[in-house]
Amino acid sequence: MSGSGIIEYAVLIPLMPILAFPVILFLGKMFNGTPSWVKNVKEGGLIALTVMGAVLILSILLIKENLHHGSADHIFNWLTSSWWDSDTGAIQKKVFGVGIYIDHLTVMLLFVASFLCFLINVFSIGYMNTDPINDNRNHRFYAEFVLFCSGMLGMVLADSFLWLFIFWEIMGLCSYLLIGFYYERPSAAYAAKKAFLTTRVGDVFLVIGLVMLWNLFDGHLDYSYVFNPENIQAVDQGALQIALGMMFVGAVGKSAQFPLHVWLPDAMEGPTPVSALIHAATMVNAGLYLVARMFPFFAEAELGALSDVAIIIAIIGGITAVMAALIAFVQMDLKKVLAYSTMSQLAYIFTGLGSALWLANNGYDDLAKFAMGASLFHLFNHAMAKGMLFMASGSVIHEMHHAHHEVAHHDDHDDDHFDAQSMENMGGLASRMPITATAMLVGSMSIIGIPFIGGFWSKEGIISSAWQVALKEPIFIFPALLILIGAGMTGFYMSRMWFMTFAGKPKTEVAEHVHEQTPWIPIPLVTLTFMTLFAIVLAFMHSGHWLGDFDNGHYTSDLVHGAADEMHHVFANDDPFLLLLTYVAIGLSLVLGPSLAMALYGGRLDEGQKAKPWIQWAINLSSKVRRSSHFDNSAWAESSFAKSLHKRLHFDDWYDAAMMKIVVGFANLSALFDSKIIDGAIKGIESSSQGASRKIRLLTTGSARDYIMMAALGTLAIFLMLWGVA
Amino acid sequence: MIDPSWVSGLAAILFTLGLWGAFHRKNAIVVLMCIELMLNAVNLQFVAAATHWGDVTGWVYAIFAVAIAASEVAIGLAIFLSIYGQQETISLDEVNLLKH
Amino acid sequence: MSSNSVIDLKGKEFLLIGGLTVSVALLAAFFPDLGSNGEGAVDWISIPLVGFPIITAGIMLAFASQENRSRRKMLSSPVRLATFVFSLIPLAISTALFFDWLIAVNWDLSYNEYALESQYAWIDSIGVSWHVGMDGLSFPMVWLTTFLVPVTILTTWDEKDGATYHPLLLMMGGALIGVFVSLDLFLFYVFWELTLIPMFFLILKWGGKDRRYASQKFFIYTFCASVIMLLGLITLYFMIPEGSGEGYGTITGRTFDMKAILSYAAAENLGDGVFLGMGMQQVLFWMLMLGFLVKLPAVPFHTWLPDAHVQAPTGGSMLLAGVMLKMGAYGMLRLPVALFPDALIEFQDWVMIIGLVSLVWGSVVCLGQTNLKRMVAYSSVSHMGVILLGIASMQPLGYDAALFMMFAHGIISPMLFAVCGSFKHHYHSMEIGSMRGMAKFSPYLAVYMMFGWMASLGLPLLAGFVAELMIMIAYWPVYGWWILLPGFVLAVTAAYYLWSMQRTIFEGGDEGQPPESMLGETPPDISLHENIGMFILAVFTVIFGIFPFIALGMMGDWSTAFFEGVFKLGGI
Amino acid sequence: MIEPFSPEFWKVLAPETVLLLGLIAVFVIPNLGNTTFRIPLTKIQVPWFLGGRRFRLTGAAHLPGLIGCATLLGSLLLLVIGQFDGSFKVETIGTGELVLFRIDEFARLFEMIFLSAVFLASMASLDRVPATIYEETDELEEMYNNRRQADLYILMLTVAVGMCMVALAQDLFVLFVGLELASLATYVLVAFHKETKAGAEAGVKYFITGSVASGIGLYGLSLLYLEFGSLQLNDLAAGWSESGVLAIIALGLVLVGFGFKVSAAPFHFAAPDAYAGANSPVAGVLATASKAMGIIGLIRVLVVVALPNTEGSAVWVYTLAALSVITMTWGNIAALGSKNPKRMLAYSSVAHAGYMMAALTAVGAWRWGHISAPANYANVVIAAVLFHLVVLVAFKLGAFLVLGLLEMEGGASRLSALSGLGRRDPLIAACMFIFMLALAGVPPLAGFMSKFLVVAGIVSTGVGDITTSRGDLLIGDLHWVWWLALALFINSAISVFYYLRIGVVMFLEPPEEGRRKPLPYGVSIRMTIWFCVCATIFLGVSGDFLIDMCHKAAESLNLV
Repeated sequence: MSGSGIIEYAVLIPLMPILAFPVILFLGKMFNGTPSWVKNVKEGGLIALTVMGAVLILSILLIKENLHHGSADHIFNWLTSSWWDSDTGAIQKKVFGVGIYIDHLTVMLLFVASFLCFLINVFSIGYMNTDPINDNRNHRFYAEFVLFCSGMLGMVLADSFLWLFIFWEIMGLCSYLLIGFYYERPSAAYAAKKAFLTTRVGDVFLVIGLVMLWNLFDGHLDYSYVFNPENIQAVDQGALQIALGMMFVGAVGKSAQFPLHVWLPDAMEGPTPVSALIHAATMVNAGLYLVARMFPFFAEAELGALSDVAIIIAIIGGITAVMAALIAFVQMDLKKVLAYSTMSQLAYIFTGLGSALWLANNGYDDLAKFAMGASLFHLFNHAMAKGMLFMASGSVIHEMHHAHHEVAHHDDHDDDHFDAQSMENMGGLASRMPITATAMLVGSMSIIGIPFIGGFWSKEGIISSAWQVALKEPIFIFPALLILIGAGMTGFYMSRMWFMTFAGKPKTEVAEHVHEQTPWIPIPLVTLTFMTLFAIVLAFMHSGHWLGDFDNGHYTSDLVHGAADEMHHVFANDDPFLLLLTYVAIGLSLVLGPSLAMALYGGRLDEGQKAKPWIQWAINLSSKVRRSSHFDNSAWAESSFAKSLHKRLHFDDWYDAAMMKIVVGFANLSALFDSKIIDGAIKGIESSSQGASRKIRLLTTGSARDYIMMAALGTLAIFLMLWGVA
Repeated sequence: MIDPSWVSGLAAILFTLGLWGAFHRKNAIVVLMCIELMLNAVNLQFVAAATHWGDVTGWVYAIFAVAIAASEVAIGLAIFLSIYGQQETISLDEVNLLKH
Repeated sequence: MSSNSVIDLKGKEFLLIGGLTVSVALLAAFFPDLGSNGEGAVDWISIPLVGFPIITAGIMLAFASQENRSRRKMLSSPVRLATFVFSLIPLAISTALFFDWLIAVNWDLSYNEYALESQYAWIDSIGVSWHVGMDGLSFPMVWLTTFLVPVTILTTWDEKDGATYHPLLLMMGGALIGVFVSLDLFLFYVFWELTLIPMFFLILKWGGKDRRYASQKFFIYTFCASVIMLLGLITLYFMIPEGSGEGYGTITGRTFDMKAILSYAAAENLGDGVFLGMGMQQVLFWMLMLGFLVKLPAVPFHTWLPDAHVQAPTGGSMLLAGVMLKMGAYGMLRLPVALFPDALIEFQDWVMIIGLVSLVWGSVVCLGQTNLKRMVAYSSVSHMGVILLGIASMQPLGYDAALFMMFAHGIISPMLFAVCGSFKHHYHSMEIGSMRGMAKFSPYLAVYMMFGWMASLGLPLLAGFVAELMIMIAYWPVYGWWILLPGFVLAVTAAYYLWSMQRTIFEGGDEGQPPESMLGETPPDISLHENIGMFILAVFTVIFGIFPFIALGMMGDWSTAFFEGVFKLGGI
Repeated sequence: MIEPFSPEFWKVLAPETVLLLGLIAVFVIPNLGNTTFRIPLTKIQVPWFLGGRRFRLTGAAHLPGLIGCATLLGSLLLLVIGQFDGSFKVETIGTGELVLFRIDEFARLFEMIFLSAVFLASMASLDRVPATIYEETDELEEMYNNRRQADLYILMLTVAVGMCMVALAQDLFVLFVGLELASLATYVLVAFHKETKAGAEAGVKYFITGSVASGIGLYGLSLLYLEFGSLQLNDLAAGWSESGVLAIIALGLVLVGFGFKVSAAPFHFAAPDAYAGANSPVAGVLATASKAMGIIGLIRVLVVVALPNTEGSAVWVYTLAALSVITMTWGNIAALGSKNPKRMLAYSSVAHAGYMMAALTAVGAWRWGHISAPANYANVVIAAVLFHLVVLVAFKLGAFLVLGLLEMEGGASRLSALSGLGRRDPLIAACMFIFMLALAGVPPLAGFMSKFLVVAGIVSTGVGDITTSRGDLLIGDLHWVWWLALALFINSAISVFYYLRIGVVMFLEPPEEGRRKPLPYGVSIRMTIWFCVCATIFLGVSGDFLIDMCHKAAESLNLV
């Protein structure tokens, strides 16, 4: 695959934002506070937007060219070194190149990344620039924002695991910077550090995995070499499995999976656009991307040689899916619910990828491609929906803030501790924020997997794939069962979030004064709402097929047949087991979860408040369900399990304790040891030699008689020695 | 004629006595005398050895040694005098301002 | 008669200027003469790179140090300007040599060949000659030194008593270059020790509270180790057979010429036998290594470094960490490894263990530090351990990694120390945790701190990453799962860096919490000079992070040639 | 062979003759006065000139110093010119069978060391004992008058004459007579400040201990005479291999005699006291020239006599090795904590003696045991020792001179006397620091070069030619003297501590109370310090010619 056409300009996609980074930073530093800079350039926001627009256009051009077949382009040799064979004395050149590699996986993620980066940039201009707390620092936000985009796009386009890792780390840096955007808040500074460190733990393993891979593949990390079937089959499969497992740990860290998940909820300390972009839509997908990238290894390796890794991937996914959903049950913070939801949904995709990899490795090629397609499609859907959800939540929070200011201004409310993100302060916003409520509804439905909407198509695929594997490999029943349960749980906590926010009566005075008024914000919400709804078209186009096979997959533009196929496949599968499964899943996610949520949190709006008709039905339904069920969950809410859910199952406490008590304690001990024992030895030598000096000088008594005596003794000693020798 | 070896033996005894006295006695004058004793041992030895070898140089050496001893005494007494004038003692143990 | 100095005070400026003119004239006058080596080519090393900085700095020092305090203050601004300009000359020359602007230099040399080599008779009786030259191992270090000296001068422009401070930096630079270019063991040792003297004064006169202890410790500690090394060198000297000709002693018949010794050793090693035999190789190997390990410094010989760094002035720390530590690594590669490859193979694991211990211990101790500069100093220990791992890996890749680590750390660590220096300078405190939210007051400093810290913890596309990645790659095939320890260090490094940032520039609420040592004043941001200096360092960190091949090409050629020339087939 | 007192004799010994004439001049000229001598039984008054009221010119207080310095300088110049104008050839002076003196490169080199050391000390003393009185006390007046000056330079010149005699002597007794001449003069020099307690006390101790040591040495000589019937070096060397126990006892005794002169442990005890009590230039002479004199003795006795041309003959190697290690360690350890800079320098000079003895051990090892070092290695080692002695004059004496400069304004017996010197007089402080670095052996100073050469010499013997004879080498194949080199280096590493402390005190600490003024000026002492610094740097950077000279000197011993 050699480069020609638009691919030669592909390098501009990561390059433009990275060049914009210093420009925005320095211009911002220079023109900070200048009215025209604030008004006309939006403190750098428009520069970023221009760049991101250019990137989007270029990306779309690139995507268009590579819809059917991928391509690759080598740019330059990053570094060259050599390897010495001690037996032959031959010295072999090892080249680490830089290049672009495009296949369907790239195309999909490239679209997701560039599209969402652009939209969230639009959103940011609305969100960031109207918040007085951000005065004089928005240039920093946009600079870091474009740097992040560069990292994400670069990672997607990179042609080797090495460059994947490099951009991966750049994203990590930006995540750190943006979480710590409000660095003066201790919680933000803490969260930033936590995010970086936790992902760093994963990254260490990723590096080790890469190193092992480098060694296995004779000094190559570029996809074109390592995905070559001959090369894969030539290497030690056991070692390959370990290497891939190591790399997976990196993905666990980046995608916030159990047990390295603790950083993601805290990462919500960052501004909401950051949460939307980095911690929901793009960066956390990097781990998934990495695992998906490993697909050719599994497909080409010896049968069953790598299935252990696939099982581990799926199990980690399953555990996280349920665990995150459980914790999400009790969260009151709007963004934290979404954060746990992100974790949970990413876990779904991991399970799906695990299934795909297992299937690929055990010779079920078609099923594998289906599973892979489903997983990646879910990635797409989730990114769109979750990005939108976060932006919508941002919109809510933003308006809550505004309203709070208004209320506080009018009533001299001296309420500094008002939490604009807590759902306990919201309620009944459906009529006051129609666009946001709509977007959030669609997004939630997509995440829950309400039939025909967005995520439904992909989620079904993941669940069925997992069960497909479970039929062949008993241990897989565990993750498969977990994600099935998780489907219902998703239905509950997403509905809970929506109803608590939008349905019922306003719980605070502030919530009554909320208006949707900030410019720029609705644009991405509307766009993404349509994008989410548009997913059904993609499903009918068999995008799963196209995604599942990175190079040769195809899609159909015949929507009618496609739709028929898809509907048949999902709702009237020939396999009775799968059919049953589908309906169980639908039952759980569509019926059980939402109805429980409605029973607990549903309710009518205030008198006189009227939501848009496409929202009103949900509110009406919820109030009906609530009135009819009289469900009481106070016993459960008081239980110790619920309490430990509030404590996020104590993982954070344990990790903090391990870090502060064991690691830092050990470090303090070491520092003490270093200064007292190692340096103490040196000081001991010094002081003891000073002591010796004093003692030896005491022999110079000052009396000439002693001197003569010593000389006489010396004479005697000389005699003895000479005598002895002679 | 006395066998030179007897003289050598006497010289050795004298020398040892002188050396012992040099670090055993406190009075600087006595120590100086002990040193003279040592030098006298040297003289005896030279004379005896010269006789033994039948060589005149030994006698010349002895005469030179006497000269050395004499100048040593001269200088020694001068130095002792100056310290006596200053500290009113010539006990070697008490002259120990400089030490360590 | 009552004047306290031999020279009349009034004419000193003239003398100063005159002295400088004379030295420049000397430079010009001797250029065609002294400057040409045997083949008639111009000698770009001896005078322009080594002699010029030392001589000009020496003259400036000699005159400036005689002045009383107030006149020194007046002098300091012209002197530091002059120093800065003079320090740019070696930089220009070394840069020009790299880009072939002056003459075409072939850097793709085979083992034990040197570019720009020149040799002059010096102490003939014992076979010492002034023999200088550069290769892919030394040139990056030479460039680094020429680069760091002006940057250091710029960064610490406002250091008190600049009339003597800045010339000392320049002199130090000349001595450091001397270490890297000398191809004669005696000359090497002379420069090796000569570097101690300016550094000693820098710590002693511009240091912190404990400077007395630190300066002496620094000097004695490294001196002790290097005399052992010197004994090894002398022993080696007498083990090379007698010869005659240039570089061979008229009395002893032996030679201190590094090139001759290296080629003799290589011939012996690649032949049937082992140069000097295994037993002797091992002894000499460790004798030489000891000197270099202390300089590096490797645990457990590292404790001089934190003391020296914490007490040293910013400029001293920058040069100390930037170049002086690399002398150890450079020496290792130049001498013990090249001379005694079989001993290295024998002790490969030991070298690895020392490296690993330095790496892990340095980073763990970092986490327990409360002083910013001490922490950075320990991080240097940790990073220097990486170089030992590279050497122990016995792969050109590992050697490239070690070389690049030397180079990258040479750019990054001065920046770290510049940041620490700014803390000291502007906030009068380097205690981590004694302040919060400094980013509010000093955004530039916060940015540079963030940048330097990130570069040091190995963020990709910054110079430090390349070396760390390569070291891991070279390490795995040889030592397998021990790689978890370097991996652990990667995480711990991130931990202490981030934790220290959290407790200095971050947090602090809307008002920020300046340290108590500010006595209630609003902390200022860094000065323009500091800003420019750190900016230059940052730019080069990025340049060499994104385009490592600029430096690595030369290093790679060197390591390839090195492996061809030193190691025997089937030796491992 | 030149007969003594023949015209040829005066010609070849021209430098020494100049010294003698100068000595007489210093005796006579300051005493020239207006006295007349009445011829007995007559009334004729003959002008006699000696004594009485001094002439204005001859009574000038600085005259003795100038005469002394001029004499020393003239003699030194004669030596140097004689050495370098190409006319130099080896001469022996004696009568009949007996050889008294031998004028060779070795002797000439040592004479240069002695004369330059004494010359520099005399130059420095021109200021140290000033010709003009600056404090109105009787005692000082007494001290600085013409007579006192004359005494000083008479003694200085006597020391020089005695030392030259030692350098030239080919008969052990002649050597010893010269040694006594020089020693007796130094005893008086040490006690020169008899008015102060320290001066007189130092004199007493140095005298007593030195006399005992020379008594022991003389007794050793007499035993040697008893054994061999001659004290001619040639005869002793020739007969040594067949000698008996008596010779070995004698050797031990002689070793003590010279050991005191080089201040080897445990015969060094008087040295710190003497250095501390004496004025600094004199202490400098003791630490350089006097030590070199002892080294001549050691070389003559150990290397020339007790090292005949058969293997296994140097019975003294182990003794000397032990002595050297003890000496250097003792000196360094003791100096570590010493708070008196003069005592510190004294201890450091003890350590330096140890270094040189270690080198001599290596020479002995060359003829002892299984070593198969090439024959010319002994010359290399001796050349190293000679080089060390030469450069020691530059930096050791220089260091004492700086202390001398401080003594001009008060004492220099506390470390704090040096404090703040970097501020008070940066040039002198820099000089002192350079001397300290040179003493510590930091390149590129002369001290490094000398230490380097000494170690190289030791190592050369330690390594020998094992590389050519054996393929696979082990550390055990090195001769044990190699470990002396290690000991030497470890010691010199220890020594850095106290040398550096001087630098720290000078540059870091504030000046003492009452010492804030600039240092006294003193042209000549400053010039000598400058000269020493230049020599320290110059000989370090390009000591090639000096190494060659030393090597030639070593070769002229005809060891091989």
